[in-house]
Amino acid sequence: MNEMMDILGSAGLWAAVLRIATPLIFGTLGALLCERAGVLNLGIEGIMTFGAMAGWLAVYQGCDLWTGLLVAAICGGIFGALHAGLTVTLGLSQHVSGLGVTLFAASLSYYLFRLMVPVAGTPPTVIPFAPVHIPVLSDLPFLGAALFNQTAPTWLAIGLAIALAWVLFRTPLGLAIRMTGENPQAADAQGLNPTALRYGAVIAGSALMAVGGAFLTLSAFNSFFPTMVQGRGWICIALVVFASWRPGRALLGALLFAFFDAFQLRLQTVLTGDLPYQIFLMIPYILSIVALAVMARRARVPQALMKPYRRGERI
Amino acid sequence: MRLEPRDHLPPWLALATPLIAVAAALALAGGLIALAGAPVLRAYGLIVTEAFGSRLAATETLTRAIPLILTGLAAAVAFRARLWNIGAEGQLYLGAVAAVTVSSLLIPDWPPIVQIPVLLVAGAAAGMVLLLLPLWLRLRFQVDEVVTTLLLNFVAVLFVSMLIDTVLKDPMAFGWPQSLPISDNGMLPRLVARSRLHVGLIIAVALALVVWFVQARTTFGLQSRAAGLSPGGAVFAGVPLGRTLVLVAMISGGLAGLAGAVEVMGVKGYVTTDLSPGYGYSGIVVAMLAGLNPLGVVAAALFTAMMYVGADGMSRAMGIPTYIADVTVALSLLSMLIALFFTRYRIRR
Amino acid sequence: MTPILEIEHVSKSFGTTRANEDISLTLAQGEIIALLGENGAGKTTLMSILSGHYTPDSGTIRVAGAVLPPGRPRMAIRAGIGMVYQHFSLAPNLTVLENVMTGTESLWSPRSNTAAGRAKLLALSRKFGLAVDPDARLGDLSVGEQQRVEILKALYNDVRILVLDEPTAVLTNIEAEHLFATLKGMARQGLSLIFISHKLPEVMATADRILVLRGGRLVAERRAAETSRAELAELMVGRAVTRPVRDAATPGAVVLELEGVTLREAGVDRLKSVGLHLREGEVLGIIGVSGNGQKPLAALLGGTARRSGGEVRLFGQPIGNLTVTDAIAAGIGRIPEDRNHEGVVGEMAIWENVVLERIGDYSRHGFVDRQAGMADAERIMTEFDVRGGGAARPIRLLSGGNVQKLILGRNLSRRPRILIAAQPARGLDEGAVAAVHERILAARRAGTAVLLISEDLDEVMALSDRIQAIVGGRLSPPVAAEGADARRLGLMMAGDWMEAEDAS
Amino acid sequence: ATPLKVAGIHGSPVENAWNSVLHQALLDAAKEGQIEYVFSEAVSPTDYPRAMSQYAEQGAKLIIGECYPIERQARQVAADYPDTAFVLGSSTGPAGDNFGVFGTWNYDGAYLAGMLAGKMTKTNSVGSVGAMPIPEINLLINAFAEGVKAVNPDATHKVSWIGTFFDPPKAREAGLALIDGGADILFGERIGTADAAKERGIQAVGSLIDYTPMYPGTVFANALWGFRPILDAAIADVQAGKPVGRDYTSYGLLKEGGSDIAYVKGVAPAEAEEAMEKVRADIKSGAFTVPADANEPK
Ligand SMILES: Nc1ncnc2c1ncn2[C@@H]1O[C@H](COP(=O)(O)OP(=O)(O)OP(=O)(O)O)[C@@H](O)[C@H]1O
Ligand SMILES: Nc1ncnc2c1ncn2[C@@H]1O[C@H](COP(=O)(O)OP(=O)(O)OP(=O)(O)O)[C@@H](O)[C@H]1O
Ligand SMILES: [Mg+2]
Ligand SMILES: [Mg+2]
Repeated sequence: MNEMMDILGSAGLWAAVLRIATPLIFGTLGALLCERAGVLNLGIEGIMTFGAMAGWLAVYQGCDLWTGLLVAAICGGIFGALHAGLTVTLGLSQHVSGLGVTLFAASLSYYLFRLMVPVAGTPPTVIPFAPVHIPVLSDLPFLGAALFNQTAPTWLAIGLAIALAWVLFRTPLGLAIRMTGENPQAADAQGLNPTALRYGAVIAGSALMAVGGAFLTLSAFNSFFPTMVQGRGWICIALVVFASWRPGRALLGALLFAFFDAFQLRLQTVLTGDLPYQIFLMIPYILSIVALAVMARRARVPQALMKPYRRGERI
Repeated sequence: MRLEPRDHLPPWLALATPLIAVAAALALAGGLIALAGAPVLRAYGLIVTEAFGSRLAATETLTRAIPLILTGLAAAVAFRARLWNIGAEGQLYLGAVAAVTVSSLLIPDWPPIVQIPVLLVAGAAAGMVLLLLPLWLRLRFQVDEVVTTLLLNFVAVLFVSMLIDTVLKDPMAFGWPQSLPISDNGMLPRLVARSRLHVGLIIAVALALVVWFVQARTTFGLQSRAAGLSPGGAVFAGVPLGRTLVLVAMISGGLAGLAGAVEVMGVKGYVTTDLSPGYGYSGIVVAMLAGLNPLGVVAAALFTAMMYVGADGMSRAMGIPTYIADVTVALSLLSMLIALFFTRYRIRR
Repeated sequence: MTPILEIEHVSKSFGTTRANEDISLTLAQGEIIALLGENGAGKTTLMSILSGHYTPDSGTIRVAGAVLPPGRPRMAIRAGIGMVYQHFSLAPNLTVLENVMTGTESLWSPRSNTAAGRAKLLALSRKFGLAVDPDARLGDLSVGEQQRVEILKALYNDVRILVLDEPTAVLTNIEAEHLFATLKGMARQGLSLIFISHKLPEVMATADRILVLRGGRLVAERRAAETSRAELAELMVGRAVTRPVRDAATPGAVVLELEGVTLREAGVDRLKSVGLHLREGEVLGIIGVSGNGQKPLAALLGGTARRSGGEVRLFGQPIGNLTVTDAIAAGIGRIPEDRNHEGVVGEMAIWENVVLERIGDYSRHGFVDRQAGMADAERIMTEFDVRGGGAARPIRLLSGGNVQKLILGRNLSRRPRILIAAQPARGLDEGAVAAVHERILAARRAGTAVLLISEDLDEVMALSDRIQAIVGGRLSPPVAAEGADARRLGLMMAGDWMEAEDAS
Repeated sequence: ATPLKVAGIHGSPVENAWNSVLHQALLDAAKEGQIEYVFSEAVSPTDYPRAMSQYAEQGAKLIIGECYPIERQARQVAADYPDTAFVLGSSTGPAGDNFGVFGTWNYDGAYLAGMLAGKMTKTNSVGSVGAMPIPEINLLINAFAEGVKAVNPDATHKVSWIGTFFDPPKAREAGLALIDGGADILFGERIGTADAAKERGIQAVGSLIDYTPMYPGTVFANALWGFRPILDAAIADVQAGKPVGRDYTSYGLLKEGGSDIAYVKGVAPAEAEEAMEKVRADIKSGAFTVPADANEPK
């Protein structure tokens, strides 16, 4: 018990929560944006992988870190356009297209990485984002270390959550996106272009996912490894539902998930040998499922999620 | 320009479609092969010979198709009833671990003729259980099963990892996390000597026929299709929705569990956490390529296996990065999906 | 003065179907015109061309003299064309205000001006007498309220021409009367209106001019004051149609009895101590404003809901909870209120829809007897005049009227002892309505006991022997159809018998 | 002599530290003209037996790799191709004439690094980040802990498992968690650990390869593993036509010139370095044997 309190009281835990949450925040916001427009994007795992590779490679080739993130975003957008082409224009099954994009983006990123960086030994590294020192705040006792010792992309992720909430719920564009996800035919009847809106949302959402991937190689770590995304994309898909398709709750969900991860990493070191470590690793997944069971009834799924829309097919 | 559903499919197009798709995929993969500085035409030749050109190649391709047929069927059955089972991967692992548990701990000495069927049933049962949980959550709490089945994949693999670290750990493996082996009596017989091809192929193809027959001809098939297409209409017509979905989940989860049991009994002999290179996920794509038709699943699984094994062998023969195999498979799947679309629609100006 | 709208030589085909052929019409400011025609005549298609949803193959549309670019919904909205679709285009998860404001502001503006939007909506709502709560979630509203939102949405876009596709198909008589009063008010304020309807009385009472479409062509145009129901019906169908009349008959034994039946659903009493009895060879009409318990009543008797109290006697025997299979086995035929979501499975073949609810009869050792199913389906299709292709085609390709005839056929061809018919003629054209009524009366003659649940008073009065009203889950005592008139029934639907009941 | 045709089959991408040791040794041997080297990487266990067969059929004389997840099948393939020599990383023993095995025993170096760490820790607490508790990793982490204890019996040692071989960001988080828990020296069985140490300005120990050039000022010692002695022995056997069906593990030990410690002089107290060098010499001479404990560290 005491050990648990010690862990909860350590600034390192809370700093780790923010750090671990960052790629999840990007990915979840991206998936959320796609789904708000009615498109499930299971390409996320592959898009994050490609973003991790492309962002890192750009920096390795001499770009600065922000350009690296931008390159990742552009690559993510391209895969998003592919997914949108398959699901919005052609109306193919969103599951299958998404899994296809994941397979394609992930394997292509490994292949290109190997062609560009034919290394032996440990992979080359870049100098990653350093924590931003915020005057006064970063120097606060405890809080400074716990909260205000993060790299710029973490702040970007948090800012984006707020921005996305604003866009979705306070602007005409957000309303148009939500309408497209609820009833594309109604959006069409109001003179909006559901196809363009869906393309836009999927491309922008995929760009966010890729930035989440790039965070792994440009901030959380400094080099690229195949398979390093390790299922984080799938977690984001779950977090979107967990968050009932709301950016604010997505932020909370990602932080909660990251909390469990950071907590279990610390708990393991003090509760050695009592429990198999797998139990700790299962906790976040099981909690997500439990949370879903508790919240699902209240959640308002976008009504047109996974439903293709094509003008001129019967009203 | 707009898309218009076709009234009928000209026969030439039905034949040309897969060919065009494969050609497109190969052309794109060719670009990537050229990027690696390798001769593209020779690579194409190698893909074919490495997939079918020798006894080794052909048996390997068929061996790889076996789990894909089973997970493909699992997805096809579920999707047809609009039960979005994305959890075949986890079900596969539980099926494998169930077969191993029963064989190594309970009935290692039973003769093959009894033991093998028991293990297959155990594997299927384990897969069923794992799909019934999300189905229950859906029926009881309206929880979307896409997400729960996806998440349970991770839980299942961690659970397996825990088992093979503890009660199922093979003491002869020097602490390496792997399960006790299936007893020799529980291993599926080989079909071809000096190869990995095993009886699982016959089981998988036979099951594809059975599933096709059940879906196309039985009252249950009709009811489950109605349940998937229109829950409201099905309930009004007296289709027991819950029971039908439970049965569908049992068949789907069972097939995925069976895939794990067959893989472990036919190829590997024991369970590790890297038993499956994503067979559960590939199964979904296989099922969609097949248009959810159980017989088509066999063809789609063979196609996928062929592309993978061929490209993988090619990469080794030419010394280009192995990852080209996955890229080629992904490209084939994407272009096949697009091609199949154009068998149903045409472009009108 | 140039007309506000001119449609000139518009044609449109889908594959081989000529949905619209060389249609020309004009609309003056402040005028109301009605479009009339059988199911599939091309009315919705023409209006969808007007709203830019479909692109015509040829022809032009002018609004106030200016040519409207084809296939551009946004341009149509700018030109002042507002469309209220038959199946509403609204989002249930969004609020009323959000539904109305979608697409009305520049997409790139950094902030939605909801305050101004709310003010404008409320002003419109006052001006035209269409009360709504801007912050209500749309999905929580009744159908009538949703329709008001649809109309307000069109008005919000500053419409000059308002098009309504079968606006009353889902409304009660009272709601419909209110709607038409509002529409007339709008016309007086200078709005031009086009509406589509199958209901001749309301067409004649509301429209200035009536246009009749048949097989994609405009076949006639009449001033409302100078035509008659019979003429319109004949113009639509191309031959004379008359609705059948009920002849006197003596009902037989009681086949179904409900006593003190209650039904609780999600904590709400949907049926409260309901009592009724039904005899062989009679039609019992249940009238009421939708949402007063019709659905649970039909579901209870059709086997898809369970009662929470009371007694049900079938052919004199008390019974437990009915399942669908029990109900069908006992000879209960069922016509659901929502034919598209309950009556049929759209993607399945016609024959499969015929066998689905009697799967036991078509099963041999668990296998479906396809041959028998096809044969029966084809027999029903000939016998009940279901048009639209072979029994192996998906049923979604049939028009609403033909779907309804098929549903009737699959029930009546087995000579059910009881028929539960919920809104059997809703949304059907005049010819189809006549056909459906004819079948129901024929079943009555053959001794079937019919429970007719309907919001259409004309229909109920024409078909029923006795009538009960359902209000707030309670059933009024029955009245004989002979003594009933619209006023009396209206009072019953308002629940006036309850006071008497409470007093006694 | 004509160069020997050797194929490497790597279960992970060759960046993985363990595979990189094999890969680098093979590349070096190829550069020296001893062998002709082809390889595939990230070969899944499902594909591994096929890769073995394919290289055997393509005429490779010696196949180097790992068979931990497919011990049974690997031996079956070897039996099918008696003319090809297989020398694979394995948890079990050799089989037949053409199937040799080796383990990864760089725990000598880990013990020695532990001796330095034990004298350096100020918090009296050190930590290790591991993938999962498998024997070779257990050996390594236990040896490190033993080395610490040998010079500082009061020091505590904690382990954090990340549950996967491939998640450097997670290894980094695990390292930070250990530091938060009080550790001031980290033993990094996984890539990513040293990044945590670097971030918090503490010292770290690397494993398998020399991390010091990549983390100057952070990684002060490395428990190196040399694959070259094993490879050379296997090549020599094949060239000489001798059966390779034996255990090559011991070639990887310090005594044989395989494992060793590489450290930055002057970081640890001089007397600690002195004591360590003495033990190092004793191990070489055989006077001292590092305790080999493959049980899960507690
Ligand atoms: N999207 C479409 N694709 C193919 N055919 C169509 C489509 N929409 C309409 N049609 C065809 O056009 C004809 C006219 O249909 P429309 O919906 O305009 O009829 P309607 O007069 O509105 O009928 P109802 O009274 O049933 O609403 C139909 O017979 C149908 O075959
Ligand atoms: N997918 C389709 N392709 C071609 N024609 C269609 C299609 N769907 C419907 N139709 C045709 O469109 C016409 C109108 O159909 P619709 O479903 O609107 O009937 P309806 O009578 O309006 O039904 P309801 O009003 O109850 O919805 C019918 O003639 C039908 O044959
Ligand atoms: Mg219509
Ligand atoms: Mg209609």
